[in-house]
Amino acid sequence: MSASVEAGLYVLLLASFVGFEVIRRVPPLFHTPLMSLTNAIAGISLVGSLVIAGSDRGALSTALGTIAVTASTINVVGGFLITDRMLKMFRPRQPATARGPAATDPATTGTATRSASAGSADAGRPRSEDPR
Amino acid sequence: MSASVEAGLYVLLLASFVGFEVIRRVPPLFHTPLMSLTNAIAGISLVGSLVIAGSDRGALSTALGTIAVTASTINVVGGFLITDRMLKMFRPRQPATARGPAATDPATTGTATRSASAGSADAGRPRSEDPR
Amino acid sequence: MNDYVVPLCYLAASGLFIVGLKGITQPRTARRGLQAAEAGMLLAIVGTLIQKQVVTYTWLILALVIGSAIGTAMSLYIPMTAMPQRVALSHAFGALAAGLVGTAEYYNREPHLSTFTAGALVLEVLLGFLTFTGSLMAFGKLQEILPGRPQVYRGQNAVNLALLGVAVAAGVLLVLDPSRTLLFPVLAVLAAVFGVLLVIPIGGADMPTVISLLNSYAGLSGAAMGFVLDNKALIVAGALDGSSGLLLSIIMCRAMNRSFTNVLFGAFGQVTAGGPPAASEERPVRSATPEEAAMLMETARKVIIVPGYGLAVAQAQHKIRELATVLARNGAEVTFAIHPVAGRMPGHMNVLLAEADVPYDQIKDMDEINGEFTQADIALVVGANDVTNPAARTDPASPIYGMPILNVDSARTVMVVKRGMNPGFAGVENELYFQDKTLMLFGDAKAVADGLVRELEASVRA
Amino acid sequence: MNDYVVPLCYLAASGLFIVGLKGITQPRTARRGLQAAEAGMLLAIVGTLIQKQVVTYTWLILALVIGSAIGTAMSLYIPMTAMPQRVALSHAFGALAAGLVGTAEYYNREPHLSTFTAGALVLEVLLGFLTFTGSLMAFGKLQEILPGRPQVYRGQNAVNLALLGVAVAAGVLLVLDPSRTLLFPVLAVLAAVFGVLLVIPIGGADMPTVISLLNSYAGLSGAAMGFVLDNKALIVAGALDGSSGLLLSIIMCRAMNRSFTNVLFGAFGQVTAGGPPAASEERPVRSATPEEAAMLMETARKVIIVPGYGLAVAQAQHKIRELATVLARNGAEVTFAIHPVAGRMPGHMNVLLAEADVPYDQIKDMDEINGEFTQADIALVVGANDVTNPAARTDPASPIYGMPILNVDSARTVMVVKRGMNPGFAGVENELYFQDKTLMLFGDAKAVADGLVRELEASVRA
Ligand SMILES: NC(=O)c1ccc[n+]([C@@H]2O[C@H](COP(=O)([O-])OP(=O)(O)OC[C@H]3O[C@@H](n4cnc5c(N)ncnc54)[C@H](OP(=O)(O)O)[C@@H]3O)[C@@H](O)[C@H]2O)c1
Ligand SMILES: NC(=O)c1ccc[n+]([C@@H]2O[C@H](COP(=O)([O-])OP(=O)(O)OC[C@H]3O[C@@H](n4cnc5c(N)ncnc54)[C@H](OP(=O)(O)O)[C@@H]3O)[C@@H](O)[C@H]2O)c1
Repeated sequence: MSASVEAGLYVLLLASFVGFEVIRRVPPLFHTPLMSLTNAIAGISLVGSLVIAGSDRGALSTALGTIAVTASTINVVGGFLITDRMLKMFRPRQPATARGPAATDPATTGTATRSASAGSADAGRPRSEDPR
Repeated sequence: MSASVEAGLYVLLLASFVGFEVIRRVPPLFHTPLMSLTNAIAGISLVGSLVIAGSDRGALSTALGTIAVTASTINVVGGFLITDRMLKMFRPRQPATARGPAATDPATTGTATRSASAGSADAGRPRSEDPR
Repeated sequence: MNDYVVPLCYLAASGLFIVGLKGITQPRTARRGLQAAEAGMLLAIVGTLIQKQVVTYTWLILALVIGSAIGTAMSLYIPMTAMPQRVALSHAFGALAAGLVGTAEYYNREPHLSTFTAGALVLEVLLGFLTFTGSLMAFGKLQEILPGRPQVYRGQNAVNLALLGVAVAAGVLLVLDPSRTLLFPVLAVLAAVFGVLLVIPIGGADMPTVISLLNSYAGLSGAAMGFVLDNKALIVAGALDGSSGLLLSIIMCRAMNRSFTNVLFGAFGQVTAGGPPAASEERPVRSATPEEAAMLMETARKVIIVPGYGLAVAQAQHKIRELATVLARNGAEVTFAIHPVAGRMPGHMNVLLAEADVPYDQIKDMDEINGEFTQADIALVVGANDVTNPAARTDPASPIYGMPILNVDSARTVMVVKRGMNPGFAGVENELYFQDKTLMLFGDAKAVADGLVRELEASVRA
Repeated sequence: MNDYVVPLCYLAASGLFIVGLKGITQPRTARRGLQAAEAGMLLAIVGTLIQKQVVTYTWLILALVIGSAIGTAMSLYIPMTAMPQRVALSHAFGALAAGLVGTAEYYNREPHLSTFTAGALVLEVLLGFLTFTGSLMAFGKLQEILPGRPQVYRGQNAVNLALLGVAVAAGVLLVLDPSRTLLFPVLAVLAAVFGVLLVIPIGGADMPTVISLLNSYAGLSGAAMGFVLDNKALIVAGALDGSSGLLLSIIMCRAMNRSFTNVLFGAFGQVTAGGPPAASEERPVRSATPEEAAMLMETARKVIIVPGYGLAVAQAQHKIRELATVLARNGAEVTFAIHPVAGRMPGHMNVLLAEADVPYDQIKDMDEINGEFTQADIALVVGANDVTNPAARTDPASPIYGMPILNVDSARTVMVVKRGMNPGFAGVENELYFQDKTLMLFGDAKAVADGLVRELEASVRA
């Protein structure tokens, strides 16, 4: 067995272990971003495509390589961007954001947040007290 | 950088990641067996020692190799045996074992087990009922 | 100097990719993880471009620019509800790149291929083209360009297996003697055809599992490319990608109570054997208008909202978030309960709700929330069906028997928002709808939610 | 054929080692994991012995037999209370092997060493001999062959650092020109001397952290050996060993609220600055006889037992288990509460209790049990001290301030079994003993437990 093949097998074995151990700890919350992130990472095949497209080994190689570079670049750029877009959306509980319909009224906003997080503690609050 | 060094660095990087990810999940319960198990595994340096001791490269090599083989073998054999001895001792809750002082009395044994696991449920059981 | 810089770039990239994945295991570190992965990618690309082998940059730059433009456009304008399609498409691109690189490598090195490298190359090309066409088919079905229903015909399994057999045989012959250049196109074309045939018999709704599986194939193909090009970073990335796809498909299988073998090999058959759309005799259900439902909601102290695929179809996430805000302002504790396979992709509902600004600590997984339904005044089911079907618990004859479900039927009142009495993905009827405590709110999820919000706000104001 | 078999043996061994470690993350799979690791080791050894390089077997077999005999004897007859010493000794053996292999390799290959290999070799030898003598010193202190108290003198840090500096300089010169054969013995000897000096100023009780740190050095040395011999399985095992040592020392540091840097570099100084044995004025404590204590225990419904280092010293684990059985038979719910650094080694108390047949689900970690002390009628502290000291919570001036502790002082009654008023490892007084609710049961832990068991059994019989 050639040394490089042997080394490759070690890398494959160990990276698979790492992958399983790490990814099983990703919460369901992030399963969709996980998919797009691994997708972007797998776009590393771009480096293989770059060598083929750029090393001037004839028209066939250049043509195939160029298509491959385009496809991989879409994955890398698109994958990272959309993961970022998604992760930006995930927020912990906090004073209601500016997009909420009642955001201009601080009292209402505060109440909504409090009652949502405090649960039934103040659930019985009579509605007539509502600041609206 | 030689290919084998490069490969070695990958293996080192990935194996360290695996090590951290796996070992951080070992519960405190097993920290001592973990120490003896990793110790036995590290005894794999035995294979390096074996080559040195057995490849007839002069008296110095053979002597140093032989000592190294002895030391590594102690770790491998001792490490696995003591890990096994320890792991055998860890038992989940179950009908009291034969070593208990009251093991010959099945009624007592059963009661002890039940009250220990059922907690305060039957804690108020009057002592006069005790089968002894 | 490049002798050191280039390999170290790749090594660092590999480490950063892992750090990136570790980051995404926690909300707090997720974005930092993403940045680490991005830095890794940048390093890898720079490392490649400074290599001596790379001599002409014209085509490279062109391809990089076009790819970046398409990638940017795709990710900025795609609606979150279309994520499943996007994932399928990106697997297609990734697999295409692997297949093409394999093809180019074969023709460049064909007489000098060692047996092992030839093997890796054949695997790369086989999985690459198979995943390419398979993912395109999945994309087509999800985007509804292609008919979503499974296309089944007699002898399908035999034909597919025979085709795969021929492709594998061609591959083996190529490995034994890589100079059989004629066999290479045969291999590539057969792989592509097999990818199409593999996905044809599978219903649109079963796509997520297939996509995840194709994801792991794409990863494997990338790892094989790493062996062919002797690039360890590719092997690492391929292994990470592959294990992610495999794990997610295992998770989906578990949550649907289907065996892993069933997905690995069952995909050859009619997986969606969900039976004919249950030609049920007309049975009475209680239905209600948004006005009636809003009256009940006004007095509720604890409401659990159960979103499902219908929420995505109706793009109702923003309206539902509004509803939750109104309910909370009204004094109710509102929680979202997410089943692991609600929607059409793992984590699908989470992204939609996050998009609508629902804080993630208001969202609970099945295991966390299932005990709480007994205390809920209202379980509001929005476009979810199978994941609430009590038959999974009680009826051994049901195709979803044994699948863990959300215990919505333990709530005091169950409200179900859906357009009609159509079954969900599994094609089975839902006993839940016929229970006394269940109120059906018929209509498009967005419209119904909108009605509920209006009614609640009106009554509060009154 | 060996070209394939030998590398595949090593590869499989690496995988099996990881599977083994994964096994030990759960009680259910722990022993299966161990078997996997054993199988891996067997494969690796067989793979090595069939290599062409290995030509003479006489010495090999002799060494294997002697090593196996010693290893077997050591592991069968060593008492569980002596585990810390055993671990120290085995690190010494492992490091010695690494150092010797490095030495042999150096003299065999000296003129042809590449810079990188020379670097790995120097690292291997440096860490190997350093860890060898350091671990032997730790063993000596723990086994009380050597004085346990820290040996400190003025300028110690400067001397140690200078010595390390010279050793490192010799190493660097060797890397630059491996043919400077005279420097090699200098390197080896200085490393060994430094290992001794490193451990001299550290108190016996601080050994566990040092041992874990030496463990990670030994792992690193093994990984370096892997680079020298170009054997990837050695790198894998070294990395696993190294990360285990590092993680355990991090865990210990956290549980003692000491920074990681403090251990990494603080070991050069007087770590056990725990102050003079607190020449306290005589303050009154309430003490009780086993008879009185047993009377209180009879009516207790919930007893939490907190074992500490004193339990190990007294070898009282069996008697304490007997006490727990009697209490349980008496109607009490008995739980054991274990602090992460109770005893002198991570997991030390768990092994002792397991040896005494205490089921592991009756044993709880600090985080799990800390909320339960408020409901406990009796907290029985057996030979534990620092891990129960409320000063860690309240007194910013205390050397253990900030260390998380077991909340024994929340229990209705606290009983403390110890021989006198001596402080524990940290050398600080424990306010707990002067509280009104605390009863001191003075005496050796085993004797006191025995007394308690007798009294309880007598009163039950009466
Ligand atoms: N998430 C995954 O990863 C994954 C993977 C593989 C398979 N699956 C499968 O997908 C299913 C997911 O379950 P689910 O409960 O989320 O969905 P479901 O069982 O497919 O039910 C969706 C329901 O939404 C309703 N609906 C559709 N469009 C709507 C609209 N515009 N407004 C209101 N309601 C609408 C439909 O009823 P009407 O037509 O009557 O409105 C349908 O009953 C499971 O069977 C699961 O096994 C999921
Ligand atoms: N576990 C680890 O990994 C680790 C690592 C590094 C450091 N440490 C340190 O070790 C300490 C462990 O705390 P700990 O509470 O377990 O022990 P400790 O604080 O050292 O106290 C042990 C107590 O046991 C008593 N004792 C000794 N022999 C006894 C006997 N034969 N019978 C009855 N009592 C006896 C001693 O008091 P008398 O002399 O009055 O009897 C002493 O107060 C912590 O400070 C921790 O930081 C632990």
